[in-house]
Amino acid sequence: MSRREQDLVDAWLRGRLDRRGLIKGLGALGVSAAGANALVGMATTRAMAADFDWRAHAGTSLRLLLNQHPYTDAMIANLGAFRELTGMDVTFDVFPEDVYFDRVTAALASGSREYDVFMTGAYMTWTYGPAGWITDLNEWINDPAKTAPAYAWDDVLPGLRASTAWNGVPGGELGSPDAKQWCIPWGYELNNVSYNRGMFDRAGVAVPTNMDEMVEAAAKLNRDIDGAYGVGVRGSRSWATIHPGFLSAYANFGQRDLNVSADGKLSAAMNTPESKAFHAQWVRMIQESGPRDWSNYTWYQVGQDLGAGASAMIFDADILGYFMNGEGNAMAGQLGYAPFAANPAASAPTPNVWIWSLAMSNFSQRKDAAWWFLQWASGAEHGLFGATEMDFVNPVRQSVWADEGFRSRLENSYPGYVNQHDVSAPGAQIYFTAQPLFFDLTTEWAATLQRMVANEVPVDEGLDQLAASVDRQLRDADLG
Amino acid sequence: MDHASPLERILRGVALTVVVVFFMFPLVWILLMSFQTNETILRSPPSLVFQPTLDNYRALLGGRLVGAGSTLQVSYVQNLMNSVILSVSSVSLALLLGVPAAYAFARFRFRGSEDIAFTLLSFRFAPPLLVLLPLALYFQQIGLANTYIGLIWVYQLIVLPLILWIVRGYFEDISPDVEYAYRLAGHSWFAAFRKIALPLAGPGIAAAGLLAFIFAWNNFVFALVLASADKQPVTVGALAFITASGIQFGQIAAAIVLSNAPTLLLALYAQRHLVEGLSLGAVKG
Amino acid sequence: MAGIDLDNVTKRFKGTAALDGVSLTVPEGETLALFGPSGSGKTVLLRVIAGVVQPDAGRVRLGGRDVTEEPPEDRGVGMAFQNFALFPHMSAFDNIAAPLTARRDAPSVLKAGVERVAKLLKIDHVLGQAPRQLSNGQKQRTALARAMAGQPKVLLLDDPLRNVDAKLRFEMRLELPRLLAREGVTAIYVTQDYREAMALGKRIAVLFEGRIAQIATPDEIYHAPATLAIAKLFGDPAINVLDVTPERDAHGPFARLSDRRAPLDPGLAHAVGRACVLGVRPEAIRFVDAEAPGAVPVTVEAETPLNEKTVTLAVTRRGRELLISRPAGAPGPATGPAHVAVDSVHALLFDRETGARIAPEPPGGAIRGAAA
Amino acid sequence: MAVIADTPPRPRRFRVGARALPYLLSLPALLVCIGILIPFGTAIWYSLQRYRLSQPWARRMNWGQNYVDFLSDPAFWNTLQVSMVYAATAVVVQLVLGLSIALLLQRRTRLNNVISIMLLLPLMTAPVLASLMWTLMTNANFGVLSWAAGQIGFEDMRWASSPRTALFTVLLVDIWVYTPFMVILLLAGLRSLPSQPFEAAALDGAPRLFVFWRITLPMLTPYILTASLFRLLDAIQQFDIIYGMTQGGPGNTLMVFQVEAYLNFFQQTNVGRSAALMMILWAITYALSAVFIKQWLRLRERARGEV
Repeated sequence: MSRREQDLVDAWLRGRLDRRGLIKGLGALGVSAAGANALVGMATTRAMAADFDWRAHAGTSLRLLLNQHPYTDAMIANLGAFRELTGMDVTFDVFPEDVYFDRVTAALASGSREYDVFMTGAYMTWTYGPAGWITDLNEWINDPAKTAPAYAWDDVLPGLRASTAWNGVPGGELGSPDAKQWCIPWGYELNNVSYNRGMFDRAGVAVPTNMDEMVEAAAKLNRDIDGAYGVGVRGSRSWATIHPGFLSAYANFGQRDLNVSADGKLSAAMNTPESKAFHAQWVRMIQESGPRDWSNYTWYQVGQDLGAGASAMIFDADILGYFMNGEGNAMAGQLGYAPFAANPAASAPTPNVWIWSLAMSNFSQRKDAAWWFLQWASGAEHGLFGATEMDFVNPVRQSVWADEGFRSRLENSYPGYVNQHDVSAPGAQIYFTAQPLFFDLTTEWAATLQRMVANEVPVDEGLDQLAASVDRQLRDADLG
Repeated sequence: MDHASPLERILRGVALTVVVVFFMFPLVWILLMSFQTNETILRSPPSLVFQPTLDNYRALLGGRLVGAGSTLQVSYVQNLMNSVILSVSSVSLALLLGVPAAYAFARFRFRGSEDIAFTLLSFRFAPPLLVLLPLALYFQQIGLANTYIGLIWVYQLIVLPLILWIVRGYFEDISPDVEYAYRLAGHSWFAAFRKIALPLAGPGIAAAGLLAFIFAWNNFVFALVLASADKQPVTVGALAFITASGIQFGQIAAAIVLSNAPTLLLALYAQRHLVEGLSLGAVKG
Repeated sequence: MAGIDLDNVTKRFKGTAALDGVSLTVPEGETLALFGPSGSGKTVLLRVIAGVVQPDAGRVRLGGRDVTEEPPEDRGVGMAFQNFALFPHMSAFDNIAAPLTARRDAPSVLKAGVERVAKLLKIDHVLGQAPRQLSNGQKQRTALARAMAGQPKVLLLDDPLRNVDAKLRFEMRLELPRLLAREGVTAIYVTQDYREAMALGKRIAVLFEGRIAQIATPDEIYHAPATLAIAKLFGDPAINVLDVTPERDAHGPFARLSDRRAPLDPGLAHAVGRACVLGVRPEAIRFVDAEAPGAVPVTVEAETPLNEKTVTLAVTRRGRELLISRPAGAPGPATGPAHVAVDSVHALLFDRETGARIAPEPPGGAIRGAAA
Repeated sequence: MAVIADTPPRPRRFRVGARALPYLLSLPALLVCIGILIPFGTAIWYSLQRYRLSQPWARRMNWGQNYVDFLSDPAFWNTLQVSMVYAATAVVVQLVLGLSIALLLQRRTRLNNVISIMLLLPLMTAPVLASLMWTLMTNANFGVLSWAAGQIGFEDMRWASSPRTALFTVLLVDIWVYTPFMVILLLAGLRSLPSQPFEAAALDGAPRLFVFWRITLPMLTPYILTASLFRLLDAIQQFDIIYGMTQGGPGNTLMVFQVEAYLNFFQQTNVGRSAALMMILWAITYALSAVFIKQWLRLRERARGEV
């Protein structure tokens, strides 16, 4: 490394230069991009290795179970740096999301020692944690001997840290003092509006700011824009239909999925008058201006339609809108983003968050080594690499969000995205009640929605039936 | 029927045309789709005029699909290889185990023979998930999870009863005297089995093997529950990446064509054996 | 030393005895005809000897060696199956060569061996053909050739002529004894045709319901059948059977035939009063004048020329049918009333209940065979 | 003939070997399948437990409680009903179609043979791939069938995504895949019927409907029964097509046994309920398969008798 290169890299390490600037600078010195990355990697390695024994588990081999996702791509692209830093080896199985969680269940339910670390969402830990399949990570986080000083756990957005911690009591508050840290947040999604700017302009529709406006705008777009429907939301018979836009809006009206009584008993809360009114509005919106195949819609279809110009807007994960604005999509560069508070009376959006996280298998034979990997994968360095070089949005660390390079890149190519995030982030959290029947109840909820949309059951009646069934299941499981 | 009226002949012709169109159209349409880009696929109304492209196949065989939000690394070639490995080995194993057993059931009336044969046949009709779900747990514990050996074993559940019952029927059709004649000529039991019974039942064994191969190739649920990414066959692979790519319909079509091609070619090549095997397997035994 | 020796062989299928204590000895080099109606156990007996059916009890000895527990391939037995049982996927040559390949003979030895029997059986011109290309006669000869090719000590022939046409059957019937003699094998020849049995066997074993009813020379069996049933099976036209109860008068025992007294052998005093069956061969009845002694009046109903003889159907006054045979060309009566004389003195007499023969009395007074 | 005293029984080497042989030959196959009985036993055991992976502390034997709960569980009755309706409709439609097509193809002409071979192709398609093919063809945006439905006035045809047409759509795929199976079996049956009764009827000038109802159908009945039972056994266990197309939705429209058991196990991790569901399906299929095998053995005896 030449003297000037060394200076540049050191400047970056001291935080005076962002990574993009660094690589540009190196480029000016005649270092190729790949070479520059290698240089940065080496420099980082030196720097990180300075105050922590990263090589404590050199020679150990870890196995990961991963979902097919941009986060995974970003991580795999940067794995070389981890190998170099720690001298450990990492292998992995990647599955598409449709079968991913079935795989995780199969592996963990049987106590398989095959995997050390796997991807998960917070909801899943409500099953995995009580089942004894995953490890409480507080043990490592709070152990200075095992955690690098630079790791800065507090740098992770507090809401996300809280949402991934649960004390295991059904109905227990997330992030309570006695909570166990079941997983480490890795990347997350806020549910807001992503829309097609061209279509909105053509139809003369303003970006909706509450549910009434959304229903109206969607209907108008549905009428006026040829070949596209008004609004894309998920509809498959799965928990995934409930948790994005639907629950975000629902929570915005102050509604809950379950009531928790003082003595810890759970009961259904979705058959209140407010809830019924909201459901009716939601169902009508889908019937009027949703996708025709709505009941098969997962986030893939929702995103696909937006990217292909088949829908005018979506009320779903912000990162889905982010990806659809990228190359390879017919509507690339034409999408806009806006925060969305469904309740006209609400002061701010309340997006329900989905947090892709990393968890450690309780059956791992190499837990310390696995923690070394978790630290690295959820560390600031990798987060910044993913956010700036790859599509690792949304990053979970405040320091990354503070990174000017990252912000300006977003602002330039994804108009409104940063604002959308900043406005809604304070209200972002998990609005579900943590309890082990999460999947039973949300799946049934989705099935009920499907029946309402198909006019098989009136909204009121459907919700009453749902609530009765939920109560019965809670009682059967000794929770209600 | 030789004196069919012109009206009747026309009606028959129309009926047959409808039948052929209904059963052939999906295959033809998907084949056409696999040579189109997304752009031509997404046209409405659908059109038969397009510039054929091999890009979909190239992408599949090259292993990179560019889709929304992520570049999907697909190991479709690996999936195809897995299908080949699983189908060929499980049918070979089933033949190795099933043909001697079929011979025993056909030739000897031994104590419990009908009960054993019934038990083996009833496996054919047991709901697969009944055993697969507990098996998924056991396999993890005994280290058979995500191994070819474990899958090949489970595949025996469908291929073995099939082979057993078809081949048994063929053995029963061979006169035992022919084998006795060979043994009386001074040949051992095993020589008679190898030189007489096996060659004479050859067509039946071929039919059963072909049919078993197709069932194994087309199986979905076993691999869905038991196989990981690197062992899964095309049936699971194709379903998995339809949603993951979600976008490249031409590539999905190409994947369907690629995974269907072996069984369809086999069916065309060996249709007589297959028809006989099917009829025997279900009707005659 | 006996070629084949069966000792008390029993075989049951689902409780019914196919073979019930069969004992049988065939001296070396002899051809024994095994005769019996279908279902009498002939084929099972052959299979027990061949080793493809295991007896439930009893021993099988071949050439003095107990082979009861030996598998078929070790017994050195040649067998020709009734349905030929040729190997359909092999040429006639390979079929015949099967016993020789089992010994791993050198190709030249093998070829010579096959050609020898093929020539003997006159099928040397079809050796290259597959069984389905052969005529029935050729198939039969191929099966025979295969059984003989290994020059076995024991040859078992399971009704080999059953599925071939009449001409060929006749030819083979002439040819086979010569062939068997030439090979010098001990043979058992199963047949359902009494003439075949008489033509081929030095002795005939008659099997009834899984038991040996009689073993004797053809002549003995014809003239002194152990039982009525055997008597009925041998002879064409079949033997005439008449229910009688011998009586006695001054001249000795007699049987009453249509009011006439038909004298019986004087030694049959002990049969007097017993319910008997008189068996009279058609050639033992003659047409006579009405005045001849013992003449029985009958009505001639029909007449059939049968090669070397003419057979007449006559009915007695009591309505009993009689078949009468006379050499072709000998004069006979026209349809209508006539008289016949029965050579009752030399006729066969059986116990009506047991079917055992009473007359002629066997030497020593005991009845041979296992009819009792 | 003197009776020779039987030698005392001694070990019979050959007979022992011959007795053991069939067992030796069939044992490996049996053992390989017996392995399957172990998880089967486990499934029974699970089905008698209250067993959720997410609540390991609550796991205990509850004996028949899972089964008793089904009685008052509308979801179970829905599953049972959907499975039965699905299986019965599939079999009836396939039988009628299959028989009609088999009759059309009865004569051995070159054209008929070519068509029979073409009919093999759907049957050789993996059901899950077939469901993918139909999913593509019924896509609301570009599917050729959606377009065609629009052309003939069904503008709003939503195929598998509407509860009104979902059953129809998956049945369509089932019919597409499995009708050829019926055709081939019934064709084999038709062509093996003796010709005399038909010739006699033709001589008598019997009307063709009469011939069909009074001669063809009765003689074909064993084949029809066998083929229908076989299909019924498969159809009541349908998984691939439904899982591939809708995963049991929309709503609970297509929630059949195996799909529900799969979701119970993997999504809700309710192992006890999943196992109990599968046991009930197993009981149904076992009863059906006993009938089937008996029928099939009779047919086999008949086929053999005619040889």
